[in-house]
Amino acid sequence: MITYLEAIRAAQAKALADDPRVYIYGQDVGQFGGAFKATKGLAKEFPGRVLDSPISEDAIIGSAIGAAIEGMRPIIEMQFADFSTVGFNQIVNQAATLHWRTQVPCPITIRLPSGGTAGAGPFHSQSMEALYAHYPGLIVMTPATVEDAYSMLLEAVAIDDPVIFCEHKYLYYHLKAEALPTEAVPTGKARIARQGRDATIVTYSAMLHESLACAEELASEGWETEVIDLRSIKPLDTDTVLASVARTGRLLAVGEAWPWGGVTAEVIARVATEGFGLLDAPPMRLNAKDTPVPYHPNLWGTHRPTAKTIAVALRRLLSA
Amino acid sequence: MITYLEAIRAAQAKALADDPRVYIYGQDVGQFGGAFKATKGLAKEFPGRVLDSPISEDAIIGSAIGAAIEGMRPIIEMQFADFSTVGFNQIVNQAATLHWRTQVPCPITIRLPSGGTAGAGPFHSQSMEALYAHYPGLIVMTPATVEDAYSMLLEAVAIDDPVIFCEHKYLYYHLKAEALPTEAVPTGKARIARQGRDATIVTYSAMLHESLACAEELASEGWETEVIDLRSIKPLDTDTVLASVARTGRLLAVGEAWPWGGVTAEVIARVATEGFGLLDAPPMRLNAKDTPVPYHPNLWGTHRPTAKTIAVALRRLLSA
Amino acid sequence: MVQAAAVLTASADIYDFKANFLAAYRWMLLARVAEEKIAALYRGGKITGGVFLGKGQEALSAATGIALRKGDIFAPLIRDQAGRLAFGETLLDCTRTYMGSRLGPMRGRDGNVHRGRPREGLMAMISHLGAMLPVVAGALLARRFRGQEGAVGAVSLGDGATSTGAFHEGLNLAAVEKLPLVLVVANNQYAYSTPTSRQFACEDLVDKAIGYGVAGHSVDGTDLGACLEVLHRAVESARSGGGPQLVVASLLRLVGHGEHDDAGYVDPKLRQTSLGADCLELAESRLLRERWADASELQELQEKIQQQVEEAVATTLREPLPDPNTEDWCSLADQRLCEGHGE
Amino acid sequence: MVQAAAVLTASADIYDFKANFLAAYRWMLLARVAEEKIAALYRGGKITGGVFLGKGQEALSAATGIALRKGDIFAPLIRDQAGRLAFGETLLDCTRTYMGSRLGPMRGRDGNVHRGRPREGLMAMISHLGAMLPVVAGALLARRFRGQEGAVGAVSLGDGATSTGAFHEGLNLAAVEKLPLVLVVANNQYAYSTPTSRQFACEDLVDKAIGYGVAGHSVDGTDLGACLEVLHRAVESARSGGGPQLVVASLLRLVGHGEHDDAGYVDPKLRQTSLGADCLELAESRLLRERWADASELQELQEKIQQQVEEAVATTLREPLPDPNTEDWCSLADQRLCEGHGE
Ligand SMILES: Cc1ncc(C[n+]2csc(CCOP(=O)(O)OP(=O)(O)O)c2C)c(N)n1
Ligand SMILES: Cc1ncc(C[n+]2csc(CCOP(=O)(O)OP(=O)(O)O)c2C)c(N)n1
Ligand SMILES: [Mg+2]
Ligand SMILES: [Mg+2]
Repeated sequence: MITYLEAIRAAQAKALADDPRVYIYGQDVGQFGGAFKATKGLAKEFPGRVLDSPISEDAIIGSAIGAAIEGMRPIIEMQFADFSTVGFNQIVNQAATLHWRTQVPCPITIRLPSGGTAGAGPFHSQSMEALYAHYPGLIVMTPATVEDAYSMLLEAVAIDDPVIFCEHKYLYYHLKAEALPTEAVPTGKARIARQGRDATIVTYSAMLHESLACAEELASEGWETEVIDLRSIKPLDTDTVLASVARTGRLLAVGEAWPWGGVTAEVIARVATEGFGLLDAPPMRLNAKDTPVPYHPNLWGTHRPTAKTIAVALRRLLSA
Repeated sequence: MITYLEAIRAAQAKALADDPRVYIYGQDVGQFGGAFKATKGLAKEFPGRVLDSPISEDAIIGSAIGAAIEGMRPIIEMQFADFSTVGFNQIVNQAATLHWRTQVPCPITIRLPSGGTAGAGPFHSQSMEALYAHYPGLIVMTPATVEDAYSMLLEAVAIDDPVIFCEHKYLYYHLKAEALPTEAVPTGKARIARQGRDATIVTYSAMLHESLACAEELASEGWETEVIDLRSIKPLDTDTVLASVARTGRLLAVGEAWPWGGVTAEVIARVATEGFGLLDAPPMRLNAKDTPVPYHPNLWGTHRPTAKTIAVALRRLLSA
Repeated sequence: MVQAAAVLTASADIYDFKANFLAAYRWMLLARVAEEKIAALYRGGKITGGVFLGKGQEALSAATGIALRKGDIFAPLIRDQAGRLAFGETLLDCTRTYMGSRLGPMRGRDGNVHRGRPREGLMAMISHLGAMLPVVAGALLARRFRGQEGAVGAVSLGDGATSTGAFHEGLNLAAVEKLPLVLVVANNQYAYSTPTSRQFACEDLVDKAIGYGVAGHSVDGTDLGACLEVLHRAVESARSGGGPQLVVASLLRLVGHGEHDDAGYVDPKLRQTSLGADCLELAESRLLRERWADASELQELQEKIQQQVEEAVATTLREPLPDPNTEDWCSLADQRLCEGHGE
Repeated sequence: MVQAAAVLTASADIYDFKANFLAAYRWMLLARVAEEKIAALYRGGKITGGVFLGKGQEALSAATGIALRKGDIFAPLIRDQAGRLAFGETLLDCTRTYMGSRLGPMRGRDGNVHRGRPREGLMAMISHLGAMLPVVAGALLARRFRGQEGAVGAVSLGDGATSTGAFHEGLNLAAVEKLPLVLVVANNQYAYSTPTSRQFACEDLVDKAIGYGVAGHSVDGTDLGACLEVLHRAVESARSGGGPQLVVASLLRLVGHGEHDDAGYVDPKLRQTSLGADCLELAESRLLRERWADASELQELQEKIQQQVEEAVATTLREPLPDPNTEDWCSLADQRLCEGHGE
């Protein structure tokens, strides 16, 4: 069995082995192997190519951009997604605009350990995918499975554009697979994680598993829910979503991030504008509450969507 | 006649005069009066309360938060909205979470000279309202008129929460009014800028005027378009939008920012989820293109929506 | 840049050194005992989330808290249990925040070291390193606006945090405004696993002072006496208009970065140097050597403190946890402006 | 920290000082004439957006460009017309970017000083001050990864930009990695309207060097000879493994912040000091004094350069402007991944 976290480590090991242009840079990623051990052993295995950085997110990302200009393919680890706010300017104004302005590609991968875990609190739990998706020039990946964690990270390194790789900390240890995948769905294609005819849940990352659990529960009552894993939220595979809604006529978008302008808003806006006629009922969305992510599990459990709250929404949708 | 820019200056003068807790801090805001002269003469009129800052957006905003904790009501000028990315962390993680975490209010106003003007290019043209609206704990104002520039800025200073005040540079000189308003619509309430029965355009800031021009043009063909000025995008006055769509059955959301997760996505998501039955046709949205804001007027004119392109969309909506 | 040693006697008459030393020792011991209890609760699964301890840094932290007075401002960091107590934070604020009590200052919304009472001058750190420095600068600016001179603001940072842009912008702003700010850098030789050789290239962090035009002080962070002297002097020169003061203390953290971490990366040789000394043991032996206390008194103190800690924990354990149903789920102070669409 | 004067002779034999002086003078003159033309076009409404000139800073800028060689990296800022030319940027890249020619390096997508050819070592600045410093550091890191030692990266900044977190994080990172980076700070006493007294509190910006563990150099930015010496030495010590070099030049900008600005805020007394001298005039009189050129040669040069500038502008004016219909409107290098929903 291999975990989501091990898959991320394995992908980085393969990227380093396959491509001399790849290096890893970030806080404590070297000998220590990273705060989550996502780079464990890599500094030893690839001497001089896995470097500890100072606590300087702006410079970490700025330097990766400079290295990319020179033809390298850096993988940057932010210790937590939440700290990428400090490197925000380099990401959205330097990395995201480089190719458009100068025709020089910016193949950097920025790994963001994202999402909530029990007791992590307001500054170690954030889901920042929507922020980065709003800016032109960035690819935003949100893998929900061990297989995608591996193959999408490899693809992130191969892509000639800056990729924001939102890996979910909750899945690091919880999620296991038999083996690493040998082939992969290309970036930009969503995956139908579960087929169904009665309603479509569109989601991504950790919420995929809450959604699947919810679909399972309602299946016992005879409801067949289709669950779509977006995989990457930019590009966002509108076609697959529309095709599913065409089959089910009902849409529930679920995300762990904040509501305003999040993935669920974009998904519903696209379906409403491009597939209005396909909807047999008002689309619905479910997100985290519009407050910082609370520290205590009692609050955190209510702050983000769960299989239970998704089921409540889905029942409303099905009876609409 | 008083311009949008003069209204912003007048509001700051009044805030300084009325409330000793108010001070202004930012680059070149002192004796020089600011890059756009929005604080012209205020340093002289209010000695010691209008201070030039170093080029340190993180510290500028961080210091404002500290002063707010001590009971002050700082007005911060970013020289351009685009540079607020450097102070992003203090805004979204410190200012936005302070009250929720500690019960101490954070009454700071951050003025963001926003939006595109001819020849300003990728880093002096950005519309960042959606970024800030995504984070819990912030109020985001987007005044579109001289009256609102004045009264909303005064309200921003009075509100006990951090306010991101997106003032549009294109309106600074173009927009004029007879006099400053004596009363104001409260924050959180949208305004029906033009009444109509055939379709609803929901917009804000500079795009209000493009939308009104478009409505005027189509009026000559007998189409009556209702145009809603959101005024603040967070809170966003969903009720007023829904009430209008209930009358017209048709919705076009227009914004100058990038499409993914922008104001238009949020507006359409809200109407689709909460007012689905009110729609007689698929809602539409129109935004800037998903690239950085181009420098040359030839490109810039096509990058953002204009009365012409809005009219094209509106005609499609009306014939749908 | 003044060396601590040079002034041990020089300023010993300014205030009652012995009394301060004794008081500081008590706070250090209380912090040490409290943190050991917190660690035990963590291992017992009674605490969710991270636990970050200040073992080995109590002398510097306590000296910082003691050098400040009521009305001053303090922005502690993750290794400041001792300084928090010395500044006036109650033990209950600590246990309640770690255990998520609804009655704590953070009400279960934030946890562990992310606590404070900003209106009482105790800033509640956000995680982003360096970010509290400009906040304290701004608070001091506010005091100046209101003509309330005489207050000092102290900010704790680690060696790693000196690499942040926030450190630079904040210290520079404080220097330009000549604010009464004392920046206390605990150079414990590592930032999480990262040694200072990967963090900065200057000979000594205190060399940064001149580049900001602020005063610099170096001190042995394992020596409580030296810490008391240097912090006292730094705080008083800030208070008397000397502008920002950069204090750099050398020491080692004697625990992991957090309780999840075994600190296996720390060079064993370093532990053998004077940096690896336990400031609490050193303080205790000095107390005995100077006959400021005898063994039985210390024994008594130890027991009193043990009891105090047990009581705080027991109290906290009886208290209500946060309840999602009574939460307002609103981020704003002005509740009229809250909206809940799409949740 | 070494004073320029001290070495004028010392290193004069390392290279042909006279030849360099003459070459630099030509670039300075070309930059001055070109910028005057750009300013005229701006006043004539032929340029949309801002125009930012380097008048008074040509000596420092040219010296930076000349000290670099092919294969080096240069991140110029808004006052570096002379340095860009000396580094190898063509005059057409300038005129085309200012006038938005589709044939220019930025193709009308970005304008004025926001131009470059990164793959040729000339970085295209973004507006955010300080942001190019870590980028150059990373580019040098890449050279090291590929075993391409011997290249130097130079970064231009102003006094105001030293207050940015990016400056701090970038210089610190370069110092930790001991990169061959030369940071050239043009202290022209103002950041837009803000005097240095509101920007920093250190006596001299070069005092920052020690705090980063890098070499520091001061130079009179109005003296071309001194600039050539100091930049040559800084670049060569970086090239030979000396790690980052901080060069701080004192001067005044002799124009507004941009052409929209009359610089009324500049202290007239300051203009009377040696800081207010025109580096181009000083260089010219030295040329004549040293008999490295005579009046008629300079006259001839002036005319040739005038003509060169007129030709570049004339060529550019004949070129196509960007066409929205032929634009791909895609931000990505990998066009397959572009999407256009909601536009
Ligand atoms: C901006 C930012 N980046 C990364 C982190 C993650 N982080 C938390 S503590 C830490 C190490 C801090 O080291 P130091 O400043 O020396 O303090 P110490 O832990 O040694 O007391 C890091 C990298 C953070 N909190 N903030
Ligand atoms: C991060 C950031 N904040 C603000 C600005 C706006 N701005 C552009 S130039 C300038 C002044 C720069 O002064 P200095 O660094 O001394 O360079 P100089 O113009 O004097 O050559 C400012 C504030 C910016 N470009 N970037
Ligand atoms: Mg440390
Ligand atoms: Mg300057």
